[in-house]
Amino acid sequence: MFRRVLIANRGEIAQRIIRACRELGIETVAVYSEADADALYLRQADETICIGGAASADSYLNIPAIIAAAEIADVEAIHPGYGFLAENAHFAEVCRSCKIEFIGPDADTIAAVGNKARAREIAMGAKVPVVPGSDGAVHDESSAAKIAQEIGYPIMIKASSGGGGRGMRVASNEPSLLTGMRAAQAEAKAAFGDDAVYFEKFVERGRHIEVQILGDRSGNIIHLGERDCSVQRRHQKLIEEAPSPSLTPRLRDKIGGAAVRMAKASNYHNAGTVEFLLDTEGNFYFIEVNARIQVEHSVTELVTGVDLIQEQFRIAAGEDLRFRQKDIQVRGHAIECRINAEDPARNFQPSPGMINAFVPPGGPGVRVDSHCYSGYRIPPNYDSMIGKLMVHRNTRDEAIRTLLRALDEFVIEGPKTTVPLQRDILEHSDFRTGDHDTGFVERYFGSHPPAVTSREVG
Amino acid sequence: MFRRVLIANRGEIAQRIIRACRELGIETVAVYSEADADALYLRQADETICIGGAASADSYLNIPAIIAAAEIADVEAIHPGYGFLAENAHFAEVCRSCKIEFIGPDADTIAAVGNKARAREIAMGAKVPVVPGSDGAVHDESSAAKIAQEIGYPIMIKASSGGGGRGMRVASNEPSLLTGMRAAQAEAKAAFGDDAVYFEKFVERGRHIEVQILGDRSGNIIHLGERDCSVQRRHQKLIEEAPSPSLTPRLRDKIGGAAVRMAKASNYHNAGTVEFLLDTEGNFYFIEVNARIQVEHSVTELVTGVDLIQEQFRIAAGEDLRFRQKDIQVRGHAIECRINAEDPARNFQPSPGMINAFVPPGGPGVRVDSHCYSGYRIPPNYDSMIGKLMVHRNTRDEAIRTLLRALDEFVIEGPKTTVPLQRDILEHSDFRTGDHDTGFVERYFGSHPPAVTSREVG
Amino acid sequence: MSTESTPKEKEKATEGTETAPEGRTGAASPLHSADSPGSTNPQPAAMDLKLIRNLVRIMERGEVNELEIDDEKAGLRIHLKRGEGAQGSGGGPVVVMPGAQAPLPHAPIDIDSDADRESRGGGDVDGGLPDNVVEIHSPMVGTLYQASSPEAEPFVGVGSVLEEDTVICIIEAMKVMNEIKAECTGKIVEVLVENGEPVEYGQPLFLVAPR
Amino acid sequence: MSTESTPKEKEKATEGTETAPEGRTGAASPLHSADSPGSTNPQPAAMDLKLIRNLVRIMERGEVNELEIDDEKAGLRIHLKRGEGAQGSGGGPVVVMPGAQAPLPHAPIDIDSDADRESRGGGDVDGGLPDNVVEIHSPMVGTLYQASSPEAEPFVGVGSVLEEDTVICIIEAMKVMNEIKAECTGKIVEVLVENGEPVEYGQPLFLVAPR
Repeated sequence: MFRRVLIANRGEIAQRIIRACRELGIETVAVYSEADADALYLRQADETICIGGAASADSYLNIPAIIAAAEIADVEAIHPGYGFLAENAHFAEVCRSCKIEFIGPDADTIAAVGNKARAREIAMGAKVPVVPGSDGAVHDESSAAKIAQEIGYPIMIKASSGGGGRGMRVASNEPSLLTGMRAAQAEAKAAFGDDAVYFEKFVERGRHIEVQILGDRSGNIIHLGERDCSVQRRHQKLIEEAPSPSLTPRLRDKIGGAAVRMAKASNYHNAGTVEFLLDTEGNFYFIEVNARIQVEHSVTELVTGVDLIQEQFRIAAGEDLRFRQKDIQVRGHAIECRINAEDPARNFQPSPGMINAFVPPGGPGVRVDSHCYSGYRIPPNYDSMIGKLMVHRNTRDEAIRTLLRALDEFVIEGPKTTVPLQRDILEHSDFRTGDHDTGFVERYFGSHPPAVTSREVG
Repeated sequence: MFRRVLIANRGEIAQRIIRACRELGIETVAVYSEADADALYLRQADETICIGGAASADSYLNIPAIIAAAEIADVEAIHPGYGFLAENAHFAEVCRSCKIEFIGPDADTIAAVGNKARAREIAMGAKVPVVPGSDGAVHDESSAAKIAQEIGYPIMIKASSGGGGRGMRVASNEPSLLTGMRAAQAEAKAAFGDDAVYFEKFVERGRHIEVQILGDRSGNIIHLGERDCSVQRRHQKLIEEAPSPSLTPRLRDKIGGAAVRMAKASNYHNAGTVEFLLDTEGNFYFIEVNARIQVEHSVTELVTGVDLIQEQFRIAAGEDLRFRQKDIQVRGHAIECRINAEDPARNFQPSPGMINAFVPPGGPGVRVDSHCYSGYRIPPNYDSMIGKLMVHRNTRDEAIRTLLRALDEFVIEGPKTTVPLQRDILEHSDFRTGDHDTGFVERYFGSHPPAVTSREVG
Repeated sequence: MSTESTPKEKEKATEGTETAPEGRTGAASPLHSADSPGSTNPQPAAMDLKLIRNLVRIMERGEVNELEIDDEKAGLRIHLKRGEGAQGSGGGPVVVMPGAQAPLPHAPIDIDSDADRESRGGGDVDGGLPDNVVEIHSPMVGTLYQASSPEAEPFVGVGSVLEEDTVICIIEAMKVMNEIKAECTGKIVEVLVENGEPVEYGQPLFLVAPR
Repeated sequence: MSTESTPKEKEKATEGTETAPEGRTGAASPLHSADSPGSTNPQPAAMDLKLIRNLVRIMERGEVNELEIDDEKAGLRIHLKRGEGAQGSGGGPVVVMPGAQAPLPHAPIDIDSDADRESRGGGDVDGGLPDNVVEIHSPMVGTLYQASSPEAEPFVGVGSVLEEDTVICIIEAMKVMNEIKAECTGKIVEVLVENGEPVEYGQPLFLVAPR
């Protein structure tokens, strides 16, 4: 096992990694920007090094500064957390060229799964279902109808050079396909100077299901069940749970197996997530691989009893997996609320600044991962998540009840937070029955219309 | 289920009960003394009623005030928590005469198990082993040796009218028996005006093992495994864990069965604890029944997944147990540290007053039950426990590691606390190996000699 | 459990504290009023429900029919209306509470106890006591009666002159009727409680101008 | 990572900041000094270990052999002794820390970064800057060299006169040697770092009396 590692991140996940290291007996070197100099979690590190100014580019995204810190602190490995450099293949490469272990998959794997087209190819090669679509761009209207027929309506028309929702249309039959195609082509031409469009099946009322996987360097790969992250606003997850209320045991095995095949085909090791879109008929489609630990990893920890961050270190240190697939048992139900310093009433605008009072809930079934405390000043430079409130109970209904009382207990005085919104979501009948999809939040709680697709969900 | 209940307690356990009620959908009426008017947990109650001044006798022990509050608030039941009126048979009687359900066993049961001689009789009748001893007082020296021989050395000589360690001697052979008996008789005569003494087996290096039981009104009784509370200072528990590191599965079943027999023989219903002393040869002896929920109930919650406070309400409302013995599975290992506002360096003198900063630990495996927060003033009127820090991990070793890192994270600025002592205890090799007994704390950490016996452990 | 007014209350009706209207006798004890009816989405948090209950109680007691609070600091707007006509306790208040926010832990937790404490301490609070007026507090929890029997006259009322041993009310606790004495001298300027009302320890019962 | 002195330091040895003694070159980087050896029971908490490490580092740098701190406010007593004779880094400090206590979350967390911040802000701190003296801070993380090669003379030393573009040191980061320029004018009054020392972003390197 490593003697000493550097944590190239901040906030909640930096604290989470320090906790894992302390329990494993690994010394920690925490790097920080000037904006985070007061953060309480830095006290738990064995060493702290200021690496730059508040702007992420000057500090947490500053590869030379982080590597220099790793070198002068003489660490054996770097944990990138999530965000920042976590899925930066170049950074992983630099680490290894400096003989510092990068806690994550190989740079090649990161690069391969980070490329959408390449990832789709790998998935198809591994017999992992992908969203059905046209084989490249569709040019003439005569073949369009035939292709659409093969894929099956409704059809999503997308600009080949597109992004941000522009050049997108949904068509539910042939007349609207042709109209939509012309409109999309015109819009794409105007926006991107390229009128090429392609077709994809539009998954209606899709659910976001992701599978946690762990793989070692010997090629053993297991999955730790799924998480349901269908409660999203603009592709930002708000609530995550495990297990998913919409999977049968058979479907669970099937989707878990697909995730393992995808990971194997990507030569994956360490912790990762394979994301799927699940339609109302129980079909699932590969979306993407997240080649890192995720914010919501903790709900999997709660239901499986596996400490994923500790396992990341064990794997990176060359140990074989300590579990086989049959050792992984999902027990009870876990739900996580992301507590963000945002004002849901004002289009979720960030609400940084001084937290005058911060009293986290406690008691049975409650886990709080947060780097905040009374008197902490949320810097305006980074993302607005100030903590994760999680519950673990025997049943989904009990978990919801515990989560509601925990949200009611949570005192956060100063910034506006997502707590009242989370409460409303948990009390919504669609959430209660588990009958919600990725459009749920925007449908009932958003001031903005639901996004046209969930393909780009991160 | 009850619609509305009153909580006749304060602090951590009042908050714990409010949490259970909120999750069950029961309305809560919290009574409070003037000293607790600012307590944050009162906000979570549906109604609060001030019942008197700071002194316990004027408020939390003031039966007329509590009953009057229950009547004007029109509650259906009263939860007494632990301490205060929890094992007061008269209070239980008054509640029932006022047609208010008392959350606990019947007054008769409370009275019976609360009487040491009566409880010992019940235990013997139920074939539950008690500490071997003389059949009443031993008067002449000639029979003394014979009786001692039957019981087996070492022998504890105790004054029949004794208490507080006076008139107590330990004898390891016949000569010291006779010397000790004379000395004890003289001491007892001087102290209590009665020179009668009796013999009891002296249990060396005994461990405090207690079994959690649950019984319904239909007579179904189960146990939820044991807790090991051998880390004590002057009969005050400091650290509790489940399961005990010193029980084999066979012994666990045996001691659990004894606890269930004891509860059945006492006509017990609701939650309770049967306490035993375990010697180094695997013999266990009944000490007493605690006819209430205990501080350390939560470690059992962690390893069994059963919410004991919620079950108390279900049982009191007349529901049958939802579990059979075979449904109770102990998973992983849980340890609790009692965080007291006391100064271990100054003979554990209470350290009340303002908490300038209170940042509880969080993260995987950690549960904190505390009513405190930054800016809370600990009133000097009540006991010094300000919270319970608990961990639940797959193994005892992992639990200790998590607990150590959680203790290191815990920021409590203002009062002195037991946190540094708990840390030292957890790092002691005897605790690490599980080779500690009830004399452990005083042997290594006490400024005072270990108590002569552990019989009165509460 | 207090009559202190909350910030910026605009009481649109006249006050009347003398006797309880007949129609309200059978109503549930204010101490256990049910969840605030008619609350709109987003739901106010539990602590806000408590505030609402207390406000409704103050309105009931004062026969206030409409109340608006706009507390900018707390980000809190409340608008309550009580039933038109003669239904007594039947009217449903309307609650609008956007952006409701948890109060500071250092700040008063309980609108009741806080008001009590502040007024007891003689602090210059909003709606605080006039000079030269003292409060008589309840020495116990129980149900307060203003007269020795339903038919009898109240022991005291506004204008009554008190001696130390003047009986001012009876508080019933556990079926025992406890005569409460003034323990001060002066003249009653306001009766803060109603006949049959539950009172808690330390709750102000009467305002007295000392002699 | 600072040379600011901690409260009530009694430095019983003379200072010497010019060059590192030969015997210390092979020692572990101060940034990753291992757990404080010889700590007695009760064990200081982890955050105190860090304080100790930093103190030891300050002592190492200044060749201080003994240090006592008695911070009554923090309930902290520390006594450190470094190895007698010429062993360099071999001496084990003695730590006595009864009643060690967690610092306030509002209070500075990191002895290093705090000292940096305070001195950067020009605040009047304990051991703060004399009037008319400014600090030159490190613009990056890395290893500082005072000369262009092990044989060469240091770029600058006490008394050196600086122009804006005077090279004052080299900081190596990721095998790249970065020449650091003064970016101010004046005369060096103190060198705060040693040759080969790791420095963090914002760490004070030199004290300069501006022209």
